[in-house]
Amino acid sequence: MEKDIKFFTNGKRIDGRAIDELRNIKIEVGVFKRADGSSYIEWGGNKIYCAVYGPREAYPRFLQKSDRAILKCRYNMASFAVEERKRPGPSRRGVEIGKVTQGALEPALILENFPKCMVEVNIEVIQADAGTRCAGITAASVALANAGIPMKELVPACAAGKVEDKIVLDLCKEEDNYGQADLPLALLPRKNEFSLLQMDGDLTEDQLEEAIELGRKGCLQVYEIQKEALKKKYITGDVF
Amino acid sequence: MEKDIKFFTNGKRIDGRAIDELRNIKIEVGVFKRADGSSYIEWGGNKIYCAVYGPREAYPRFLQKSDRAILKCRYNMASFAVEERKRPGPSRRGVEIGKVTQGALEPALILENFPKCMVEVNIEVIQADAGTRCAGITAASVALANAGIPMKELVPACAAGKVEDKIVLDLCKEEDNYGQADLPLALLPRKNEFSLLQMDGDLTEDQLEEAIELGRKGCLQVYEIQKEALKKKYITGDVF
Amino acid sequence: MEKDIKFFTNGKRIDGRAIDELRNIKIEVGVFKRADGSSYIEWGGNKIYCAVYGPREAYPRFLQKSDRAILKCRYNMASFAVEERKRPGPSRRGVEIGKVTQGALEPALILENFPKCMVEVNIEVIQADAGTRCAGITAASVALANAGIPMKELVPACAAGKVEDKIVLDLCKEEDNYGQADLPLALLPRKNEFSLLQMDGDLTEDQLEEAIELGRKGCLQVYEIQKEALKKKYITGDVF
Amino acid sequence: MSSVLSDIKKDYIISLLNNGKRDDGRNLNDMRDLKIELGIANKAEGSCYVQIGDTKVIAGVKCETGAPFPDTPNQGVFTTNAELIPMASPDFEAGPPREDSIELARIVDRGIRESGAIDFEKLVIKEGELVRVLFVDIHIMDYNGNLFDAAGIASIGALYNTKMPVLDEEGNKTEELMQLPMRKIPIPCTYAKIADSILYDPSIEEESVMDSRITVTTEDNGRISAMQKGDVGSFKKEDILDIVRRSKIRGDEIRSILKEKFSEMR
Amino acid sequence: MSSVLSDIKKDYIISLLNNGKRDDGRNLNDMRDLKIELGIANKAEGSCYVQIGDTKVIAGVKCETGAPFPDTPNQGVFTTNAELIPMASPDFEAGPPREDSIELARIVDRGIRESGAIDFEKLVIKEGELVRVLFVDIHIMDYNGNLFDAAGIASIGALYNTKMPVLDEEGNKTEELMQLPMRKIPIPCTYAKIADSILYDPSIEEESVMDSRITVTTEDNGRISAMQKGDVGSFKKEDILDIVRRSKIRGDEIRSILKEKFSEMR
Amino acid sequence: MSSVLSDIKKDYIISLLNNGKRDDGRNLNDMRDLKIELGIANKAEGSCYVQIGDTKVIAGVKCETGAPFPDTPNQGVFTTNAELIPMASPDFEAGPPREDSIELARIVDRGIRESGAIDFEKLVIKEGELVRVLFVDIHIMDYNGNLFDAAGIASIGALYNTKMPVLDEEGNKTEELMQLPMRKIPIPCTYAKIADSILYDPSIEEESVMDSRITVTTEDNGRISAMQKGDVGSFKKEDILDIVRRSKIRGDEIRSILKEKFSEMR
Repeated sequence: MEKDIKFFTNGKRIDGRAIDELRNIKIEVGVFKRADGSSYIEWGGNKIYCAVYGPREAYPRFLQKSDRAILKCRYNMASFAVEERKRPGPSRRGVEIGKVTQGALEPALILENFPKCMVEVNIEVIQADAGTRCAGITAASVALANAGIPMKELVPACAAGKVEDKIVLDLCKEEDNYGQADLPLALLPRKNEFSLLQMDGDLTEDQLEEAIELGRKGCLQVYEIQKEALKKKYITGDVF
Repeated sequence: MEKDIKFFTNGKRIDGRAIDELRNIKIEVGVFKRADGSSYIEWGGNKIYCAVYGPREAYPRFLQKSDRAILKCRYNMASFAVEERKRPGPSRRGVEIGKVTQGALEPALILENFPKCMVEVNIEVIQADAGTRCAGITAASVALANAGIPMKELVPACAAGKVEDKIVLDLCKEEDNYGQADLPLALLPRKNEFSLLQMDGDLTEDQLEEAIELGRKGCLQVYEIQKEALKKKYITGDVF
Repeated sequence: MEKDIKFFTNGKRIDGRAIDELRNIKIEVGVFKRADGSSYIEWGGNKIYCAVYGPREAYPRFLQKSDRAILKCRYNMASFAVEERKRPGPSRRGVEIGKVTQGALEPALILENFPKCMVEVNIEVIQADAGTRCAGITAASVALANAGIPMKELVPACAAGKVEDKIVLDLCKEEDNYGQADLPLALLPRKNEFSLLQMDGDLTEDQLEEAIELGRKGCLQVYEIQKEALKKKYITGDVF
Repeated sequence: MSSVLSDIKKDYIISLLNNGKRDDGRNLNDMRDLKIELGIANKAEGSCYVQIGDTKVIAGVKCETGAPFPDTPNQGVFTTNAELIPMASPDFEAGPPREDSIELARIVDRGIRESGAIDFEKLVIKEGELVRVLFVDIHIMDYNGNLFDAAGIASIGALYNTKMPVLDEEGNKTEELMQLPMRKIPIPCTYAKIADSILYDPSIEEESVMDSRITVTTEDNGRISAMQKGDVGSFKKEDILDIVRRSKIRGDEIRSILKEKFSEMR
Repeated sequence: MSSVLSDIKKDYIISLLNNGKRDDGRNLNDMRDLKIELGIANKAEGSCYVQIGDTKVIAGVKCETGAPFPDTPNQGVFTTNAELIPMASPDFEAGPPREDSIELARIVDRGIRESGAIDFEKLVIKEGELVRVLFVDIHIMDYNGNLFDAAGIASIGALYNTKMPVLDEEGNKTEELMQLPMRKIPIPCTYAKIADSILYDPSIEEESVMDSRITVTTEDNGRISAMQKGDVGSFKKEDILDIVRRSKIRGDEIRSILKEKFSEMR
Repeated sequence: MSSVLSDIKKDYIISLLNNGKRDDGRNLNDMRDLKIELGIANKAEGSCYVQIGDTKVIAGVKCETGAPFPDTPNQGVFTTNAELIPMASPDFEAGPPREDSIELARIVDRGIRESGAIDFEKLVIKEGELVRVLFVDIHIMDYNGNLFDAAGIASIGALYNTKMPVLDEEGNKTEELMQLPMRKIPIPCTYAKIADSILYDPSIEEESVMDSRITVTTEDNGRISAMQKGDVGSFKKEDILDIVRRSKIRGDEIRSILKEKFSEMR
């Protein structure tokens, strides 16, 4: 799907960034009243809200687990979040992203305290601009903390990718659409393991290794922004 | 949406009626065997059946209320009830009319006697000709009486509207489609309050007052027809 | 829907068969590991798998019967089983065939031993070539035996039909599409009664009688093939 | 119903049947009162109300134009839909069409389609491009047994009742009206089997205890155009042939009633 | 909520109301803080964020082109959709649009459509063939009462905020942008009835115990363009007329705020 | 399964793994028996049956023609659908596609689409107007673990097996048949992580206790075209790279088997 695009000019990317530079990220904590926890993230041109409910009794009942709470993640995109109107309601893409989001967040949570309960994460994309799943996971982890769900650590997420055979951090829209590979990652920073890893495109083994390492560093930067946002909210010491 | 239509000729409306005159209304009570109560109404060109089931155990269970029965109203239009074939099955319009119908009828019912139960009202439009929601509510109230559901009073319904800047009673099809405003009303005759009130169009405050008053008088006429139909069925004195 | 087709040449049918001759039938028993019973049938150009689960607790619960197991039959056609791609998922045709399949099989089963349970029959058509419902019933009956569901007898099925005013056995695709009548039958061989009987087309009373009789004989041939397949599986004596 | 109650009811019905009697006083081959009214819904191109005892059904026909199916470019399109709406029975819930309504619609559809009742080739406006599209929608209003016959009779009645605009070559409506190109009047007759008795036009009580059911659709000329065994249970060959014979006689009677209605209409 | 708790809560709210007071300190006719932001989603052709107290709503407009409806060949197409997404409340489950969201969307839709707020004839590109197709999608983000007003204001705000490409005669996009042909600013005002009190802009607690609800949509010129009584309960004529009078005044106030926003935008 | 039983089973499997062993006697990097059959459904344009141990999958390809997507006027259309039909497992209920079948279909789809296995530009008949539309439908027949690999291999097999009519410039079918313009053979390899062990081709028992899962899709030239971590759990970087290395070797082996099948076919 490569297009005739000039991705690099004087070592700078199409939007002026260096290859290992994140887009601007802004996180707000506790933006909703009704939800038990919530957050808002602006990441480049992405605008995403997240609301967390729970723990409360799992419904329908057959979903209940006797030894822990279940985690439900719902990812939804507003019909007007993209250029071509998206039909409202669940999409196959949204279902898959909800599933990998759950897989990325759950290893960091302590759900054993709440048998037969569920924790619900709702991610709502109002404006989409490449990298919504990583931004959503990042925001959701903060909203889970805001909801007081016990956790081992925050989960930052960030993509690496390949453009014109160069490994770059945090793909922008053009790089995502016309680049050679996309590798969204979520990191458990203390455990130093990846709880989200997807890849589409074409990478050699060496490129993959380079991309994972670059992505890991990106995640660690995102982690600092997450902690900063929570600190600002609670005006307290280092919580996580 | 006003069209080049001559709505009045010598003070008479397009179908020959005076401005405060109802179309012909005929109500039959107890037309079905299976239902606990039923009715059939012809109102102008409208032909509508209504069947009532209940009180019986509410299903699904989470709908049950511990202190009263719930009222479920279903409004459905046959695919062949209108000029352009309607796709069979529930429509957004039908869902909304079911909801306002429930809101119009419930204040007249005594549902406290039947905790955990439901009363179901099914309205089926076989031929539609403007004013089906008012005709449906009128028929449903009679069918509820026929089913023996305890009630404070019957609920008659009737629309007023504005055509060529005149306030008229009980809009016909052309008046509904090309008139300036439509105001369907349902009346609780003893309480003298309105349990259905919707309006679309363009009215001044004075016109609104005039229309509500005309509609109220229409409802009272419909009320007499309802009582007559029930009397005819039971050949008894004034039940309501 | 008759087309300009020459159905008979020197007394032979379009695919070389005699009028009372079945297509080739091959049945395999126990083809799946996960299912409690399973089978695979090739019947002419039909390729059909069948898997049986149960008896196990009936779900959802309101389906449970206090005095017996229920039988659920699901007939599904792969999107690529026919010339024109079929949309994946349930179709109205599939729902009806599931229903008549259940009606054909249930009289031969002894379900009274398993109150509140269900037995599930799943029929999957991978390649369709006229007569899938008879082939499906035939395979399902064998899979039920393989699952150890108690039964009074096996249920063979076979269609008769009318082509160029002749009664023939086991219609092939062209005969089915452009013939004059199709009469799928399922037989309870010991009881000598029909548990599946459908007909579309145009038959006189005499032709019907002839077709039923021919179909009955076809069913008896299919019955032998069923028994043979089970014997081969179990290398034992005459089970049924 | 609990199975105990059901057993008692079944025993009672069987003991009556053993004496050739039915709960409502009918003989085994009797039909309940049949009432047919044509043209009861004037926004439909054709409509028919059928009442068999307390079972009440309305069928309506709508005509549109559209593309033919690719494999039948020289035929009109015909669709039958049945709604078991909750008004007809406390057991019919609202929702997507269930097994029973799908079976009902498909049996009525085939009874009409396969009998050649409609000359589909006369519904073509421009071969391969534009044809008439017919919708028959069946509403069950009051369900008290034997839907198949009520729905089948209502549908064929509504089709014969249909008047639609004559179209010009471009498919535009003209002022003139025409009837559908109907050729035959297929009539379905449904029989229930309870223990060893076979009875015509089962009531809802009889249906609730029947072992099996069979519907036979016959045409003007005594030919059989469709059959469908329903429910669980099985039939002997002799029973099937006997039912077919009875259906032919009964079909002729109902056809006469319909024909009279059709001639009144014109 | 259990009915006992609900009764206690209702008694408390009523006792306050009897003294002309509300739980959150407002008078009966007070609105919670209103915040409006235009253009918050730049992939939408128009968007608007509205906050009434803690109720937060976002509306977005997307513009496409397509065929007009056959019965209105000289008008653009307009569709309103509301999603009560589970993020907004623990009571909203994911799934097909429920009764409440359908009612919400239909009321907002009619409030805009029937008021003539949009000049639909100016949305025609080629009469009978190609018109603008407008979608208004409403997302409820945080549900704390009075959705109707928040959704209605957000929708009209998003429509006035809309900039879409000018199209040439063939319907192809040009570089130039244009606004929607808007004519009016209809504003919905919602009142709850609790016992004998009528109060404006109900909170979620007030909604949970209210007897009935009414929404009145007024226009620039003090005319009434839509009304909808919701829920169970009933209203006296005098109450209705009083509510209408209050809605006109309040509507003008909110319109002024919106007009200022619109002029800032240009 | 109850969590107690599950714990016991997990302990048992882990204790085996600690000794480098598996329940069915395999080593950690062993695959169960692989069986591939091409062309097993002759109404499909292409089909493939794949068996890995007791997991059995059928994939079929249907080819139609239609309009391209507006944003890719010079490419054919490709759709993958997976059905976890109830025949394959007592846990798969009939109904709308669930999370698992959507994930499966999307992973298989991307593994083929993003690898450039198909030359989509060669599927264009008339740019921007008419293109080939390919459907891959995957049927899970017997579910005993490792669906991703079975479905992925079956799909690529069915695509290579596809023979479709050559079309003339108008898109009409000619007598001649052609194969799909295939360029690569992407092969997915799935690994489960249980405690500290990473094992290839998990059985259903292993899946039921695994902590996490990862699928790596490689191509002919040893390049990686897709990866997907599934389920809960997490992976170290070193483990990921080790899995990638193992996948390349294993992918080459399976590709050889497929290539042989493809050459037999011609």
